[in-house]
Amino acid sequence: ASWTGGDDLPTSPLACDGTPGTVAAKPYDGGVPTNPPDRNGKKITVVDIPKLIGIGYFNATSKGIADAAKELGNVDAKTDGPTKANIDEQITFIDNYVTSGVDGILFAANDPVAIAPVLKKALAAGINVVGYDANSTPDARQWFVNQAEFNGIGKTMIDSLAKEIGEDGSFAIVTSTFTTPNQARWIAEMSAYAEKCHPNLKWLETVEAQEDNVLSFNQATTLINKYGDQLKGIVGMTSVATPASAEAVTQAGQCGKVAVVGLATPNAMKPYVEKDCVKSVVLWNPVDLGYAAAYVLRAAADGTLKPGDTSVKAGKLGELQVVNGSEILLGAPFVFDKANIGQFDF
Amino acid sequence: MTTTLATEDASATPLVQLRNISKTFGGIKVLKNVDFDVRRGEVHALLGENGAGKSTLIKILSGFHHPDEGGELTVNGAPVAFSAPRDARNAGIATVYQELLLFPDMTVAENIFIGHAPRTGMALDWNEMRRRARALLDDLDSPDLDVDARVGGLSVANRQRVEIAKALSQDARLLIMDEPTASLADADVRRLLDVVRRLRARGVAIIYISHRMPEIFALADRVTVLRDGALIGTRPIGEVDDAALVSMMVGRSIDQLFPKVTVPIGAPVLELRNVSFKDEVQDISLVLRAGEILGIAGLVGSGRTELALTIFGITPATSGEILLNGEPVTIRSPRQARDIGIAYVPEDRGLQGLVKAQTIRENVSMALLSRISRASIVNRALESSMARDAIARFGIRARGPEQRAGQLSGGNQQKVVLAKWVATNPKVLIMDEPTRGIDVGAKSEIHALMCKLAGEGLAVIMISSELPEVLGMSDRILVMNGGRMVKTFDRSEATPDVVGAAMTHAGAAHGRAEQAGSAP
Amino acid sequence: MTLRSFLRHEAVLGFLLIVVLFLLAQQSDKFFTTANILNQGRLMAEVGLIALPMTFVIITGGIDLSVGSILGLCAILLGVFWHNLGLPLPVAMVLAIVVGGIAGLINGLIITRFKVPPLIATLATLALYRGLAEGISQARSVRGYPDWFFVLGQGEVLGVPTQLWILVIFAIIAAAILGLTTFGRATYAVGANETAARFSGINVDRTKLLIYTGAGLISGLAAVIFVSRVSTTRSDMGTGVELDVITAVVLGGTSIFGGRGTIIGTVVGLILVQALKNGLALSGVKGDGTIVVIGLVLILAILATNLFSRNGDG
Amino acid sequence: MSLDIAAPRRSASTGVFARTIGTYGQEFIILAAIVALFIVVGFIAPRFVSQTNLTSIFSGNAYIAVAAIGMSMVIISGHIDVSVGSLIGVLATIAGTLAVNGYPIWIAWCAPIVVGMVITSLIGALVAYVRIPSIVVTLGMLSILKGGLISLTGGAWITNLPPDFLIAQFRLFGVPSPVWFMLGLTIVAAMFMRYTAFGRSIYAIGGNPEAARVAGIRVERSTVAIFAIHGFFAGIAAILFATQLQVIQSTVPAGLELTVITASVVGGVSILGGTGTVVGSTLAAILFAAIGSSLIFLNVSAYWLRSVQGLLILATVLADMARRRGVK
Ligand SMILES: Nc1ncnc2c1ncn2[C@@H]1O[C@H](COP(=O)(O)OP(=O)(O)OP(=O)(O)O)[C@@H](O)[C@H]1O
Ligand SMILES: Nc1ncnc2c1ncn2[C@@H]1O[C@H](COP(=O)(O)OP(=O)(O)OP(=O)(O)O)[C@@H](O)[C@H]1O
Ligand SMILES: [Mg+2]
Ligand SMILES: [Mg+2]
Repeated sequence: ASWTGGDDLPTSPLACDGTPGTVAAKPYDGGVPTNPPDRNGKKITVVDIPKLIGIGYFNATSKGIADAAKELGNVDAKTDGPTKANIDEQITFIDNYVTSGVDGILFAANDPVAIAPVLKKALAAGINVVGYDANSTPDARQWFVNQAEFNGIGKTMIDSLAKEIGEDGSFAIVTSTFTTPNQARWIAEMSAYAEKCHPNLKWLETVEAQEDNVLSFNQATTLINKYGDQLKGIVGMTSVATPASAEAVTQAGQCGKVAVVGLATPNAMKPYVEKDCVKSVVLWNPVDLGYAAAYVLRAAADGTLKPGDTSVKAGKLGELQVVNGSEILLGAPFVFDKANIGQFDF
Repeated sequence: MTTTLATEDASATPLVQLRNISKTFGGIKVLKNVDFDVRRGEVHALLGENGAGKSTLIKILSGFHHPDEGGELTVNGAPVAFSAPRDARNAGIATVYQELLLFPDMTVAENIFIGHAPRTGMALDWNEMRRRARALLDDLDSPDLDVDARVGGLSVANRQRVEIAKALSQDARLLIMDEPTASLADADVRRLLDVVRRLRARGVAIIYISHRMPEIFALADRVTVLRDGALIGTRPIGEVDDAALVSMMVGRSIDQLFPKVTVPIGAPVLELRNVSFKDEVQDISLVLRAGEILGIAGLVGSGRTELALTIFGITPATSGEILLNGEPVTIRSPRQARDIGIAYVPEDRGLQGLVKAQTIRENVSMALLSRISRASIVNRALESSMARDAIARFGIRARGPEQRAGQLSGGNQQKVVLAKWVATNPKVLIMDEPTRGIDVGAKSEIHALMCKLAGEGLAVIMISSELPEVLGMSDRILVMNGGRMVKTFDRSEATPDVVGAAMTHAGAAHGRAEQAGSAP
Repeated sequence: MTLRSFLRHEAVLGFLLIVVLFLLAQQSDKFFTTANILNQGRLMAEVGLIALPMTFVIITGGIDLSVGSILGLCAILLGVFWHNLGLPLPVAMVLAIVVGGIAGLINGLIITRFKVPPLIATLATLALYRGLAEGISQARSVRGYPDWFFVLGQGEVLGVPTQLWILVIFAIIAAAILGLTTFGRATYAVGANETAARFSGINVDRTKLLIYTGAGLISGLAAVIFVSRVSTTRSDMGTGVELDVITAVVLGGTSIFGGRGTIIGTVVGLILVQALKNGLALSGVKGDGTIVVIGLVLILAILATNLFSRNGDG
Repeated sequence: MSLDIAAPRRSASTGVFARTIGTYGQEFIILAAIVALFIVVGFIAPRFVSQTNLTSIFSGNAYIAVAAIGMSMVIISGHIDVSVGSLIGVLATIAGTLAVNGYPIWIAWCAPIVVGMVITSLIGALVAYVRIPSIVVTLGMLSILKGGLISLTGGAWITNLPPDFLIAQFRLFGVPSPVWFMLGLTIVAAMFMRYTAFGRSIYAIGGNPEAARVAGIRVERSTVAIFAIHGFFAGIAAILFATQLQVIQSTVPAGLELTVITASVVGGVSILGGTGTVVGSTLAAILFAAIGSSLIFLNVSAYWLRSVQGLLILATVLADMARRRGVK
C-alpha cells in the first residue's frame, strides 16, 4: 500500500548498518525573545501546553517537567491544554498564557505552522519558548528538545519489526490520524527505510484510530480478522494504539503469531511484554523528555544556553547535544523488553 | 349579575358542584366567581361568546387548571382538589377537549386506551385493547373506523370519534364535551347527539359546550350562560328561546343571522376547466363572478378543501386549466396564487392561518410583506397603521396591534386571518369553514364582512359544513362528493332537502355531474 | 410576546455578563486591557461568524451540525485550489467560499426536498463533508501562503484585528436582515408556524434553502479566515466548532424550538463564552475547569430566564 | 339518510403484513441493508463473514447499541441527550477506579449504573420541572462531565484491572458477553416499550405531551424516569466499554454521543418524538459497526471512510423517507 500521508518534505532514511547519519552543522535557526527581563536565577513561572491532556504519554512528560521543576527549585510549572488534539484550541490556550504573562512556555505542537504565529507573539512578549515532542517552525521558538530524529525512529521500528516477523513478513499500521505530523513523518521515514533496507517487507495498510483505546482495539481486531495468517505484525504509532493492538492480538489468541511493535509507554505494555505477547517496545522516556525540556527552558531563561552553544546540561541526564541548529537531542530511542521493562514506571 | 336560583332542584345533590370559582391568567381574571353544577342524567349546556371562559371553566373541572383561592369544588357533595387531570379522571370525570388531544403516531385503539389500557399481569393486552376499542367504536356507529389505523392519518370527524370513544372508555360519571361538533358535518352531528342521549339515559351527567343553537335545544336539559367570565344565569331549557339565549350571551340582540345582501354580479373572475388533483379533486369546472358568493357544500372528505388547496396552489392541479379574468394562469404555489389575487382563509385556523406566537401586526402583514417594504426593509410605521386599520375595520377585540395572536379568542383570531388576506386586495377570496367554532355574535359579524367584501366586487368561495350557512349566504351552491362536483343550485332553488340529498346520495350522481360553468 | 420574552432573557444575560466581567476583572489585571479584548475578538471571529447564520437556522426550528465539517472542507479546498491547481489565491478564496455555499445548499436541499429533519440531515453531512476533506487532502497540509493573505487572519485595520471588523460588519448585517427585512420576518414565521407561513404565501423552502446556503457560505468564509489566522490547512480544522456555535446561540436566548431569537442575544452569548474562556484562563483556572464553568453557565442562564418568566408565556 | 357518511376513502382494512411493514419499516430496511452488506462484502472478502469477524463486529460495538437503547427512549419521549459520550467516559472511569482500589467487583459494576441514573435523573428533572430544553441541559452537562473528569483524573490511565472485573471479556457458549447484553437488553427493552403501560407512555409523552397529561400520565415524573432508564443503559454501556480492554483511558471518547444518536435516529426513531423502536437502533448500531469493518475489508482508502459513512446514513434516511411516503 502506498502511503500518501504526511507532508511533502523529503525523507532521509539512515544507513542499514547503523552508521549514524551525517548531520551537517547548521547555525542557530531558532528565534529570540524580545527584551526579556533578566531571569537569571530568579523564580520563573512556566506553563506546559502539550498537544492534548489526558493521555498517558503527555502525563509522563508533565511528570518529567514537574520533577525538573522540583529539582531546580526556582521553576513554577503547570500543565494545561486542550482535551483533544486540536490546533485551534491549543493556540487559544497559548494566547491566554501569553496575555497572563508567564516567563516560559513549553509546548508540543499539534501543527508546526499553525502554532507559529502565537509562539512568535510569545517571543515578542519576551517569553522564553521551548518545544518538545512535536516541533514548530524553528523561528517561532528558541529551542526544541527532540526525543529522537524521525529517521532514527523509522529505522528502530522497522529493524525491530523485521527481526520479529522476518524479512518477508507482512504488516499493518495503526495510527492516530493521518494528519498528526509526528506520526505522519515517522510513517514516511519507516516507508523510506523499509524500502531501502528491508525491501521484502510487505506493508498491507494503515488504519486510523484517533487517540482512542477502544477504536484502536477494534481496528486492530479487524486487521487480524481480515488478513488472517497473512498478517505477521502490527505497528502501533501511538502510545494508545500499541497497547490496544497488543490487546487485540491477545484476545484473538494470536500471541506469538502476530507480532506487535510500536511506540508505547512501559506501564501500558507490561502485561503483554511479561506474557511474551510483545517482545519489544520502542520509546524514548517521555519523563526524561519533559525533564530535559524544563532544564532547557531554565537554561534559556538564565542565559546559560545561547545561540551557537553545542551542548546543554540537563540535570541527571547530563550533557545533551545541540543538533540541527536549534534542536537538543535527547538520545537514541529506547527499546524496552522483558528484561528491563519492570524498571520503569510511567 | 344575578344568579338564578329559582330552577334549583333542592332535593338532588348535584354530582359535581362549583362554587365561587375564579381564574386569573397573568393578572387577567377570565372567570369571575362562577357557580355551576351538574346532576346525574342531565345534559347541561354551557353557552357564551368566544372567550367567555367556557373552556377555562371545564378545564378547572377536569383538573387541567387550578382555580384561584376561595373557590370550592365538590363531587357527590364531598370537597375535592384536583392537582392534575389524573385526579379528575379518577373521580369519574372524562373530557373531550376543544383542541383534540390525540397521539398522531399511535393507533386508534391505543389512543382510546392510553393511560388505562387493559392488562394481563404486568403486560398490556393488545388484543383485548383492540377488541374493546372495536366495541366502543361500533357503539358510536363507526364500524368503518379501523382500530389499527394511525390517528395522524384520520379525518377530523374520525379523530373526533376517537376522542369521544376515549372519553367513553373511562366509564365516566361526568362527560364533558367542549365543542364536539365544531368540525362535524350535519349527519355526523346527528349521530353524535344520539350517542349523547344514550349516555344520558344511562345516567351519565354531561356538560355540553357548543355555539350551535339547534343542538342546544335538541339536547340540553339546562343551560348556563357565561359572559366575560361571569355567570349570567342557569335556566331549564324549556324556559328560554333562541333570542333569549343570544341576548344573554351577547348582552344585546342580534338582528339577523345571515345578513345576505344581494349585490350586482359582475364579470367572470375565476374560471376552472376540468381541474383535477390526483384522485382527490376530479374534473372540476366552474365560473366565479365578481360580487358573487359561491357556497360549496359537501360531507367531510368530499374534497372541498382539496379543491381550495388546488386553486390556491398548495396542491397544484395535475390537469385542467385555470383562468383568471379570462387569462390562463399557472398556480404552482400559494405565493403565485397570492400574487395573482387569490386569497385563502384556511379551515384550520391554528395550524394554517395564524402564527400564534406572533403579534397581530406581524400576522396581518404576513401575506404582503414585500408590498410594504422598500429594498426588502419592512416599513414598520406603515405596518402598524395597517394593523390598526384592520383592528378597526374588522372589529377585532384586542389590546392593540402588538398583542400576540394566540391570546385572542377564536372569533377574533378568525378576523385576523381574514384581515390578513383582505389586506392583499384579492380578486378571489376562498373561505374554508369561515365560522367554525365561532360564537353567534362574531359569526354574524363575519357574515356581514363577507357580504361587504362581495359588495366591493370580490368574488367569494365559501366552503362550509353548516348547511344553514351555505343556504343563507350563497348566491350559488355547488355540491361535492368523492372529489367530484355532483350538482349546482341557484340560491332560489336551494332548499335544505335538495342540497342535503345531493350531498349524501351522490354515489349515483357521479356520471351526471353538472357543469357549474354552464349555470346561468 | 417575542420581544418581551427576549428582553427578559437579554436582561438576565446582560446582568450575567456584567457580573462575569466584573468578577474576572477582579481576578486578573490583564483581562480588561485593550490588547486582550481585541485579541479575544480575533480568537472568536470564526465561531462568531458561523453563529450568525446558525441563529437564523435555529430560529427556523432547524439545526446545522455540519458547519465545522464545511469549515474543514473549505479550508482544504482553499489549499488545493491554490497550491495543487495553481489558481490565483483570490480566486481560490472565492471558490472555497462558493463550495461552502454549495455544501450548505445541499443540506438545504436534503432538508426541504426530502423532508429529512435537519438534525439527521446535517448529522449525515457532518460525516460526509469531513470525509471529503480527509479524502481530498490525503492528510497533506498546504502551507506557504503569501504575506498579504495573512492580513485577514493575523493583520489589523485601524488597530483592530481584521476579522473583528468582518465579524462586526456581518453581525450588523445579520441583525438588520433578521430584524428589519421581509426575509427576517419569513424566518421567524417559518420557525413559529411553518404551515401558516406557507399558507400566507411565504416561500418556506426557499427561505430555508437560503439560510442553509448562507450557513455554508459563512462557514466557507470562516474557513478562509481560519486558514489565514493559522497559516496552514488541515482536514481536521473546525472539528467540534458546531457545539461552540450552538452553545453561543442557545445561550443568547434563541429557542431551540424555533420562532424566537435575536442576533444581539447571540452576540452577547458569544462574548460571555469568550470572556469566560479568557478570563478564567487569566485567573489561573485550567482548561478543564473552564469547560465546567461554561457548561454550568449555559444551564444556569437558561434556568434563570425560565424562573423569571415562569408565569409569562404559559 | 344514510349514516355511513364517513365511508373510508382509503380502505381501512390493512393486512397484518402491511401493518407490520408500516410499523417496522425502518427496521426492515436496516436489516435488509445489514444482510445485503454481509452478502456482498462476504462474497468479495470471505473472511468478512468468518465467525471471528462477526463476533468482533457484534462484540466490539455492543456498548454503542446498549447506549442507543436508552437514547432511543429519550428521543422517543421528545428529548435528546448530547452528553451521553461524556457520561459513558465518566462512568467507565468510576467503574475502573473502584475496581483497582479493591472494592468488591459487584460494587464496581453497580456503581456506574447508579451514578448514571442519578446524573440523568438530574438532567431529567431540569428538563421536566424547570423546563429547560434537553439539548441545552445536556450541552451544558457535556462540558461539565468532560471538564470535571479531566480535572479529577488528570487523564491518568487506569491499569492493573482485576481480571474478574473484565466482564466484557467473559464468554457464554463461546459468544462474548457484550453480544448477550446487547441481545438481551434489546429484547427486554423492546418488550418493555411494547407491553408495559410505562413503555407506551414514553411514546405518548413524545407524541403529544399535553394529551399525555390529560390522559392521566404524570409527564414530569415520567420524564425523569425515562432519563433515569437512559442512565441505566448508559451505565451498562460504560461497563462494557470499560472492560473491553485491560486499561481504561479515563477520558471522554471523542464523538461517541454522535455515534449513539446516529444509531438511534437511523434506526427509525423520529427526532420529533413519538415513534421508533429500540430494535431499530440496535440494528443501526450493528449496521454501522459492520460498515466500519467492511470498509477495511474492501480496501476502501481510510481517507474516504467518513464520507462513505455519511453517504450511508443519508441513504438509509432517504430510503425511510421514501418508504413513509409510500405507506403514508
Ligand atoms: N392559558 C391561558 N393563558 C392566558 N389566557 C388564557 C389562557 N387560556 C385562556 N385564556 C383566556 O381566557 C379567556 C377565556 O378563554 P376560554 O378558552 O375559556 O374561552 P371559551 O369560552 O372557551 O371560548 P371559545 O368559544 O372561543 O372556545 C380568553 O380571553 C382567553 O384568551
Ligand atoms: N373516511 C376517511 N378516512 C380517512 N381520511 C379521510 C376520510 N375522509 C377524509 N379524509 C381525509 O380528511 C381530509 C379532509 O378531506 P378533504 O379536505 O378532501 O374534504 P373536505 O370536504 O374539505 O372535508 P372537511 O369538511 O373536513 O374540510 C383529507 O386529507 C382526507 O384525506
Ligand atoms: Mg373554548
Ligand atoms: Mg374542509
